[in-house]
Amino acid sequence: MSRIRDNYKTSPAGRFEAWYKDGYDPMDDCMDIHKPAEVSEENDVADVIAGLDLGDTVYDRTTNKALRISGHIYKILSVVLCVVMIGALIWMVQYLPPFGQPDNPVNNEVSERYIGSGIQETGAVNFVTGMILDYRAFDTFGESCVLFIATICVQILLRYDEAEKDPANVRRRQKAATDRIYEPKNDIILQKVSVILVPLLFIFGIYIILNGHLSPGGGFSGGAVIGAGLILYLCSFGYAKTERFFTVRTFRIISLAALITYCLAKSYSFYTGANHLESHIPLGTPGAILSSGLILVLNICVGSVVACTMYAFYTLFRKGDF
Amino acid sequence: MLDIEVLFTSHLEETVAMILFGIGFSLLLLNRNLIKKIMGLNIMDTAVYLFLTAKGYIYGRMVPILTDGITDPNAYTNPIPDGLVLTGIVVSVSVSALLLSLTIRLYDRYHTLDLDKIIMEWRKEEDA
Amino acid sequence: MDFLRNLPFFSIMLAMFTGIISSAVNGRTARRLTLTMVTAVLVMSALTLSYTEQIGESVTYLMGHFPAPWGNEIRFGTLEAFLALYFSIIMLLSVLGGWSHVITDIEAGKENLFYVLIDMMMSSLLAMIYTNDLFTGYVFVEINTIAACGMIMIRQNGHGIVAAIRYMVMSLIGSGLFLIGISLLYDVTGHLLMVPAHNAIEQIVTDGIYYTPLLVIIVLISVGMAIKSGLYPFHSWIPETYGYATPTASAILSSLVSKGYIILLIKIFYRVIGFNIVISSHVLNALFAFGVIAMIMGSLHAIMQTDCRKMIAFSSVAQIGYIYMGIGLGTKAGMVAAVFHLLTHAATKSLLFISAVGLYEVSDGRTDYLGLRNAAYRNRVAGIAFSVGALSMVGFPMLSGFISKYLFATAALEKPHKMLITLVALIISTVLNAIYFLRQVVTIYSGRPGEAASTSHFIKEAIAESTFSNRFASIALILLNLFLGLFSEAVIDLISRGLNLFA
Amino acid sequence: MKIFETFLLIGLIICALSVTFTKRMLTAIVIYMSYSLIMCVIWVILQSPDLAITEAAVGAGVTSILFFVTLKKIDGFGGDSDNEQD
Repeated sequence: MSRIRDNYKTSPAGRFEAWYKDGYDPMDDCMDIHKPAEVSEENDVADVIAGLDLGDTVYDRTTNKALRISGHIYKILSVVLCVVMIGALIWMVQYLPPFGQPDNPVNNEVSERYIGSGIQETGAVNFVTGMILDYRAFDTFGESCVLFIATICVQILLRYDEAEKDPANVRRRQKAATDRIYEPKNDIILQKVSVILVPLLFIFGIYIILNGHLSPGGGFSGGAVIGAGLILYLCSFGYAKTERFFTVRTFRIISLAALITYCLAKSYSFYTGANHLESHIPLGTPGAILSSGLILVLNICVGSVVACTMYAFYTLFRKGDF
Repeated sequence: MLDIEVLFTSHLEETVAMILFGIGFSLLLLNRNLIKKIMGLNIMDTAVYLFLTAKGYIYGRMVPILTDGITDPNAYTNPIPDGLVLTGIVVSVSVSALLLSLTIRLYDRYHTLDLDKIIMEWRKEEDA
Repeated sequence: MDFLRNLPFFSIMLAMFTGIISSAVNGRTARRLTLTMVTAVLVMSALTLSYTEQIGESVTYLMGHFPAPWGNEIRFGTLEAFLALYFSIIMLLSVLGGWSHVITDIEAGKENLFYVLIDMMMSSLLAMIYTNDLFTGYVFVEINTIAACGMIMIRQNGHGIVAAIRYMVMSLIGSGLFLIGISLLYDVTGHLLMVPAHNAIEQIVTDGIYYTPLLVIIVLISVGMAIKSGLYPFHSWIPETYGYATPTASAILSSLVSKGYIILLIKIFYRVIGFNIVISSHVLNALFAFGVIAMIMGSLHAIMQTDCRKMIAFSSVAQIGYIYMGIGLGTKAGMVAAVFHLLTHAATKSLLFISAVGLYEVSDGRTDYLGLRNAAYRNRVAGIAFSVGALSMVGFPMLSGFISKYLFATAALEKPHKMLITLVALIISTVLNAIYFLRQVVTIYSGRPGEAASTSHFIKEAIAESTFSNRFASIALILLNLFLGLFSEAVIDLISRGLNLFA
Repeated sequence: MKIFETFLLIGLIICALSVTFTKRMLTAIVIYMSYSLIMCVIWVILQSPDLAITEAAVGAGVTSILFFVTLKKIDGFGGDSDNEQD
C-alpha cells in the first residue's frame, strides 16, 4: 500500500497535486544555488532570508488562508493563461499559409524587388545584407542602439569606479579580486588549443565582416566571432595579457568612433534619399570587396562595436571593469 | 476543428515554433528561478525566429545570395525574414545580458534568485 | 518651407547622436547636452506642428532611397507633431525638476550614463510616435523598455533592482506577444509597412481567407501592449517601479513610457488594422472591461497605501484604466477622450511626482503620508503644485482632469450598452480619487502656518537648497495643466483632426 | 531531408522541455547550448546561412558564456559539494 502511495507521489499527477496544494513545489528544486557561508552585516534583509523559514503565521501560506487563496488564484490564472495561449496559437496555425509554397502572401513584390533590383540599387551580392543595411537601414540602426544601450545599462549595474565609498561595493571588489587570483590558470591544454584557435577565430571573424556583402554573415556575426576569440584568449592567458591592448579607453574610442560614423553615414543616406538628392557614394562592381557603397563601412562599424561589446560584457561580468 | 494532419504535414515548422513559444512563455511566467526565466525568454524569442525563418523558405530554391548572375526572383528564397531575425537576435542578446547582470546584482544583495521570497520579506518588514 | 519636412527625422537622429556623445563626457556636460537636445527637439516639434497645420495632411518621409513597400519610412500629421511637442515639454520639465536628486541618487561617475538613458528614451519615444513601420516600432519598443529598466535600477538599492527585474520580466512577456503578433501579421499580409499592410488586411477581410489568424493577431498585439503599459491584472510592477526610482525617472516612467506604448497601439488600430475591423473583433470589449476594473481596483489599492509615492503610483494604475476604457468604448469620441486623458495624465502625474519631491525635501526625507504633515507651509510652491495636481486628478473644474472626465462621460452616452457601466465606474473612481488625494492634501496643510517660521535648523537649510529648477518645473507644469483645462476646445479639435489623419 | 529535419525539430522540443525540468543549473545551461546548436542546423536546412552563423556565434557562444559567468558569480556550480570550480 505504501509503495503504491510512494509511486503516486513521484508520478507526474502526484507532483502536480502536491504543487497545486502548495505542499511542495517542483520548481523549488531547480534552485540549487548554494547560500554562501558568510552573510554581510549591512544587509538585514539578506540575513533574514538566509535563515528563512516561513514559520511566521502571517506570511506562511499553509496557515494564512487569505494568502493561500490568492496564491492559488494567481497560480491557476497563470497556468490557464499559458494553456489557453498555447492552445489558441496551435489551433490558429492550421489556418496560416502553408509552409514553403511560392504563392504565399510573403512572397510578393517586396522580396521580388530586393532580389531583382538589389544588385543595381545596393551593389550587395548577399541580398539579406543589402536589405538590412540599405532598404531597411533604420531598423538596423535601431538595433545597434539596442546593443549600445544594453552596454550602458550593464555598465551602470556592474562597473565600479575608484570614487566609490559604499561598503557594498568594496565587498564586491574584494570578491572580484578573489575571482582573479586564479588568473591565469596556466592550463597547458587550454593554452595550446587557444594558440591555434584564437588566430583562426580572428581571421574568420574579419573575413565574415569584410565579406558581409558577398557571402553569408556580416557585421554582427563577425563581431560576435571576434568577441568569442577575445574571450577565449582572456580565459587562457589572463587579464595581464589582454590589458596590454584592450582597456576601457580602447573600448570607448572604438565604440564611439564606430557609432558616430554609423550615425552620420546613415543620416547622410536618409537625408539624400528623402529629399531625392543624388547620393555621391559609388556602388562599385558587384562582387568585388570594395563595392556596394556604404554597406562595407557599416559592416566594419557594426563588427567592431559588437566585438568590443561582447568582450566588455564578459569582463564586466567577471570583474566589473575592462 | 483541429486538423492534426494539416498541422504535421504542411505546417510542421510553425507548429513546433508555437509549441516552443508556449514552453518559453510558461518558463518566463511561471518559473521562480531567475536564470530559468532568462532561458525561457531566449527560448521564446528563438521560437519566433524559427517561425519567421520557416516563413521565408520556399521549396527548391537557393540561398538569397547571387549565384551565376541569376537575378530571377523565382530562383531564391525570401530574404526579408532573415533580415528581421538578424535584427531580433541582437535584441535578445542585449536583453539577456542586461537581465543576467541584474541577476548578479540581485544575488549580491539578497543571496537568492527567488523574487517572491524577497517580496514576502518586504511585506513582513513593512507590517512590523 | 519644404525644409521643415526634415525636422522629425532630425529630432530622432539628434536624440540618438546626443546619447552616443553623452556616454563619453562627464555628468555635468551630459546634463547640459541633454537639456539642449530636448529643447532643440521641442523647437523642432513646434515647427513641425506649424508645418503640418499649414498643409493640413500627413506627410510621408522616406528613411532611405526607396518608397513605401520597400524601405523604412516615417509619417507625421498634426497629432504626431503635437504629441512630440508635448512629450518633449514633459521630458524637459521632469529632467529640470529632479536633477538635483539625480546627483545624490546615482553613484559618482555614472551620472552621464543616466542622461544617455534619457536621450535614448527620447529618441525611442519620438520614433514610436513617428514610425510608419511595424518592425521599426518593435525595435524602438525594445529600446524604450531597456532605457526604462536602466532608469529604474539606477539607484542600485535592493528595491530598485527587484523592481527593475519585475518590470523587465513583465515587459518582455509583452514584447514577446507583440513580436509574435507582428510576425503573424507579416505572414498573412506580406508587408511590414503600415499602409500596404492595411490594404492587405482589407483584402483579407473581404476574402475571408486568413480571417482567424487576423483575430489572433489583434488579440496578441493588444494584450502585449496592454501588459507593457501596465493594465490592471498586469500592474504588479508599477508601484515598486514608480515608488523607488529617482524622482526624474518616476516622473518620466509614469507620464511618458507607458503612454508611448498606448500611442503605438492606437496607431496600429487605426493605421494597420483599421478601426472598424478592430471593433468587429470584440477585442475592445475586453480592453473596456479590464479598464473599468483597473479604475476601481487601482484606486482601492491607492487608498490602502501609506507611502505617498506608492499612492501616486497606484493612482497611475487607475488612470491607465481610464485610458483603456476610453479606447474600449469603440467610438471616435471615446478615442478622443482617451488621447486627451493621456495628455492630462502625463501633465498631472509628472506634476505630482515633481512636487512631491519638493515636499520630501523639507520633511526630513520622510515619504509616508503622515510624515508630510505641514510640509506645504515649508515649501509653498511645492504645496500648491501638489494640491493642483491632486485636484486635477479628482476632476476639479478649470483643471485638465475635469475636462477628460467630462469627455469620457459624453463619449459614453453614445454607446447605450456601455453607458451605465462607464458612468458608474467614473463616479466610484472619482469618489475614491477624492478620498485619497484630498486626504494627502489636507495632511500637508494641517498644522498652523506659524510653525513654519519656528522650524528647526535643518529644514531651513533644506528650503535654501530646494532648487530653483524644481520650483520652475512645478510652476510650468501647473500652467500646462491650466492650459489643458482652459483651452481644451483647441486641443480637442486638434486631437480629432489628428485622429482623422491617422487612418 | 524532411525526416532529418523532423528529427531535429523533435530534438528542439525535447531540449526545451528538459531545460524546464532540469534541476541543476549547469545542466540546464548545457542543454540550452545544444538547443541553440540544433536551431543553427535547422536554419542551415531552411536556407538561411546568415542566421546560422549568427546563432552559432551568439546563441551557442556568447550567451551561453554569459550564463556560465553568471552562474560562477552566484556560486551556482556543482551539486551538493560546490568546491569543484577552484
